[in-house]
Amino acid sequence: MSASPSVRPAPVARSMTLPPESLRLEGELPMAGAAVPFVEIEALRAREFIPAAKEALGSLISNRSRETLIGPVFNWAGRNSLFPLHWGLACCAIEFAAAFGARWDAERFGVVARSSPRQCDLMIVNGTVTWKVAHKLITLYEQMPEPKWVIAMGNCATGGGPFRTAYSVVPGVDKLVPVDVYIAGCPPRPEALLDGILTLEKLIRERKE
Amino acid sequence: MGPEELRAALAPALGPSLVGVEPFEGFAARVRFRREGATELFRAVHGLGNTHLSMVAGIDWVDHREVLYIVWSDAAKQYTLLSADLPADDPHIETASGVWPSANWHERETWELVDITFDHHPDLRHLLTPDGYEFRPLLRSFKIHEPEELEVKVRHV
Amino acid sequence: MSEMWINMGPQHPMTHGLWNLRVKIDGEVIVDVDPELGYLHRGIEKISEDRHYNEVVTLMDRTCYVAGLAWEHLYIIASEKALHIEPPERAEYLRVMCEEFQRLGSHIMWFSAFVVDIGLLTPLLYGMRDRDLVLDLFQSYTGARMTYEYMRVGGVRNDLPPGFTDRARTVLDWLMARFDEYDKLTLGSDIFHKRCDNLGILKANDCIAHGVTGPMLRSAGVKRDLRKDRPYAAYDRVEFDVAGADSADVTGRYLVRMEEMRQSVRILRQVLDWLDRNPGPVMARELPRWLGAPYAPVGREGYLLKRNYPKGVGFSSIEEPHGEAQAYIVNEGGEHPYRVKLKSPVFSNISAARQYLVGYRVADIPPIMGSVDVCIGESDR
Amino acid sequence: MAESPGAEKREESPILWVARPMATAARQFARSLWRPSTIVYPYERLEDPKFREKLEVKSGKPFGVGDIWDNYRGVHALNIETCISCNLCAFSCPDICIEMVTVAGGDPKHPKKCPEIDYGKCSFCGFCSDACPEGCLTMTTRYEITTPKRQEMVFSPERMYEIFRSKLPMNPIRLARPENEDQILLDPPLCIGCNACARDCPTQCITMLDIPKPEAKPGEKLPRRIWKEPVVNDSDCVRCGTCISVCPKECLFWGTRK
Repeated sequence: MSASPSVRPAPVARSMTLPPESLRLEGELPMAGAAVPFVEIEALRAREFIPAAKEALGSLISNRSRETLIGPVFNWAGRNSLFPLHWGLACCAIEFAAAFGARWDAERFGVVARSSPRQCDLMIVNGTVTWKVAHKLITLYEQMPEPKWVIAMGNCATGGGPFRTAYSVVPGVDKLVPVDVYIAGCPPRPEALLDGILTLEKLIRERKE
Repeated sequence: MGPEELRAALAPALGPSLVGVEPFEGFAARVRFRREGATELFRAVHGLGNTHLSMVAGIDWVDHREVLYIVWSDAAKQYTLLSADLPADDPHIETASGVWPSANWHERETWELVDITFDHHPDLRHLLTPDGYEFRPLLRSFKIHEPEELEVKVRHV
Repeated sequence: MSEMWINMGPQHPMTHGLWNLRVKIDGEVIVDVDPELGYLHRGIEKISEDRHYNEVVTLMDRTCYVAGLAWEHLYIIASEKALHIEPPERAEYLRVMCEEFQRLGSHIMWFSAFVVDIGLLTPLLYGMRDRDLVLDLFQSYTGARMTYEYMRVGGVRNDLPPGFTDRARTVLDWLMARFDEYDKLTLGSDIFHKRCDNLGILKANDCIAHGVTGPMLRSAGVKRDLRKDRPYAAYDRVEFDVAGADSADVTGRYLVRMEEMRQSVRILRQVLDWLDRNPGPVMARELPRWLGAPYAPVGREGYLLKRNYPKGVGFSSIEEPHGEAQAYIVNEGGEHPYRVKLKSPVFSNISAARQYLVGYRVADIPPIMGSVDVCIGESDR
Repeated sequence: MAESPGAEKREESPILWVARPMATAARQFARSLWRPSTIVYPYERLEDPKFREKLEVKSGKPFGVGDIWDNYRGVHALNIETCISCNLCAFSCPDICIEMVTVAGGDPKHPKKCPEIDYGKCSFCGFCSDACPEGCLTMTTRYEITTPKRQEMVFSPERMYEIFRSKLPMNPIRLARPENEDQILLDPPLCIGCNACARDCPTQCITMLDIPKPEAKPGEKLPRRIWKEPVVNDSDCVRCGTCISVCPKECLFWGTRK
């Protein structure tokens, strides 16, 4: 239940086997078979996946092209298949659902809602966040693998909205998790949500490692 | 069923704990009672055909608190309002959940928001607020205010 | 076999909102359940005590976000009684029109969510498509898709734009044809009956004892509908039938809701005809100045107390799409309501979860809870 | 109550269980080929009237809101030039998201103040534009406000003025107002003729008129005051209440003249 990172056990040491340098030629792909690197997925924590995958990919191509290629490739893949977490907080969740309905069809952008945080890289906070759900939101956020993004949809998620004076409401989800894109509206139209997703894609395109 | 008939039906069972039955807009009548006769009143009102309990509410009048029960009779198609005044320093009353099971959650909510204790309630826990929340938000002494400035989380990459 | 508790929620596809269903299971069989609410408790009753009567309307939209206009109507009736104000007749008809359109929107939204629970993913798209047409109508006269801020104490904000009623009739014709299509997609297949018949049974006596109202109660054979039993606004001037079923199961609730949508269309056609024939004012003529926007800076506090404005208590009870909703508003003479108590039908319907879930299997929870039509915004407030 | 269409067909082949709904879905699919429901959003926009016109013909169903789109409540547009700094928008805001900030153009003694709106708090209820007596704060149909920075959600008056100048469609809906409106009334014995109300009135509808100085009776002391009294021109008054709030003696109040 506890969401605080300090309570977590220490991360398991990442074990990863790479072929010895002597077996590889510079700029050449390693041979299939014993020389192919493998990653012990179960030993990886979510935030360690990207460096490990990069290292594995980097061992396949030359040092020179690694810098120029991998970042854009990751960004291209990431921004064209943003999987938001499927959960409904409040009013904006209904507009979130409408954006996935027939008229706006958010799946045109490669946006497919998934129910498990392990499969997601985008959390759309669609509604009012109360203190009672705050630590569960942080848990879900931490369960998402890196790289991950957060969209604060609507003014409750942005700044608490009309409920920010209430005793039970978090005045803005950026007090809990880092937010990448804010969308104004109460609730925002589905078009505005799609515009937010396009803005996020622009951000990912310009992302530097 | 008008107020007079209701008084005639309730008075024998309740005796002195029935304070008054008066007409009230939107209701068949408003029955005011003392908390000592709560269970008898609930049984008697239920026996008159008011089988559906719609709502339990608490109001903080600063010097005392008021607990309201709104019941509905399918035969008469009317609501009846039951109300009891409780002292502010010791607000407690017998639970109605033995007579109307639907009172269970309404009383839990009234307990945690207006701080009215329901004796012999089967399951008096926090419902809307988190466990261990010590404030009673719907009391008049609880003021709402602009939230304090909290630290904004930024991404560390 | 040992029993264990599992959490379904707060983030779970079954919940349709933010609540937690703790289920005690023995193998696959449900032994006990304990719903846990409060993840969306926004303190609406408390914030309302710090706002003007008209400003509370903005909160009512967000209380139940699939039936905002119905909750505005609930609040406005109660506060008008507390403030001793009579709305004009045209405003009453407009409110009935709003509430019935809202019932259509809410039930179609329920249909879209419910069919996903029983594994039909295609009708979700049809439902969302047709709901957008209802929202378009709302947008054309209130100015928003979901949070309308349309009703005011003493009337409504504005009259209908020209050509609205004709457009609304076109949408109603379109929707009536779609309802038959929905039935073909669900009832037309035996899979639906095998999945939903005799599931989640809650008999009439249990319904009444546990305060369950709305389509759940009507599907158990009790034809209680506050629009008929205790008419408010203009409901005593329109003709309609109360939908009902006897099976008290998931299929029964489906049938009741589909029939209610057809009855809503019937009411709406009468109301639209009336609105065409009877132009008139939509705001009460005699209204205390502080109730109309804008508000004066001085006099926000204590202005009314100085003028001895009459005190009062307002109570309203309406048949919201989910069931019997109630508001109890105390006016102590100030400009803010002294106490706003809201009763949500979903709150009572969830509280009886033990009665209709125990004994079924874990895989039956999504269809049963889907048939309850959960809206957490109004149950947590 | 409609009898369920599947009730009498329980004993049929399981293939029909799947085939019958599929037939309905196939009809929908076929219709969607030439009458699609989807709007290709960044390229097609519902607020574009030409597109809506085309859509009605193309989709063959009551699509969209027809010719009524301007009612949508989106981002505010502010005409700084006609703003009279009456504060009514800030006072009518239920979410308290409007702050009056100083803009250029006022005289140094009475700086001009215009609304600044925080869209992280605004709930787009339209109370402010209903309250605006000059019609200078209106809501446009623009709904896209997306930004990676929280500070950019706060719209300054200048930014809303830019939106105003971009000629977006404005929300034409006006609040149906009650007929009786209270007026500003004066409690004459309390007034000291200090001119504060006339000085701060945003519409300049208060004029200070001379009143005769009474003769002092023997033994009676006349109050120390300027012998002027405010007179409010009701037709120009926007009922903003600024005069009441600046009055040092609380001699102005709301009321109805009999």
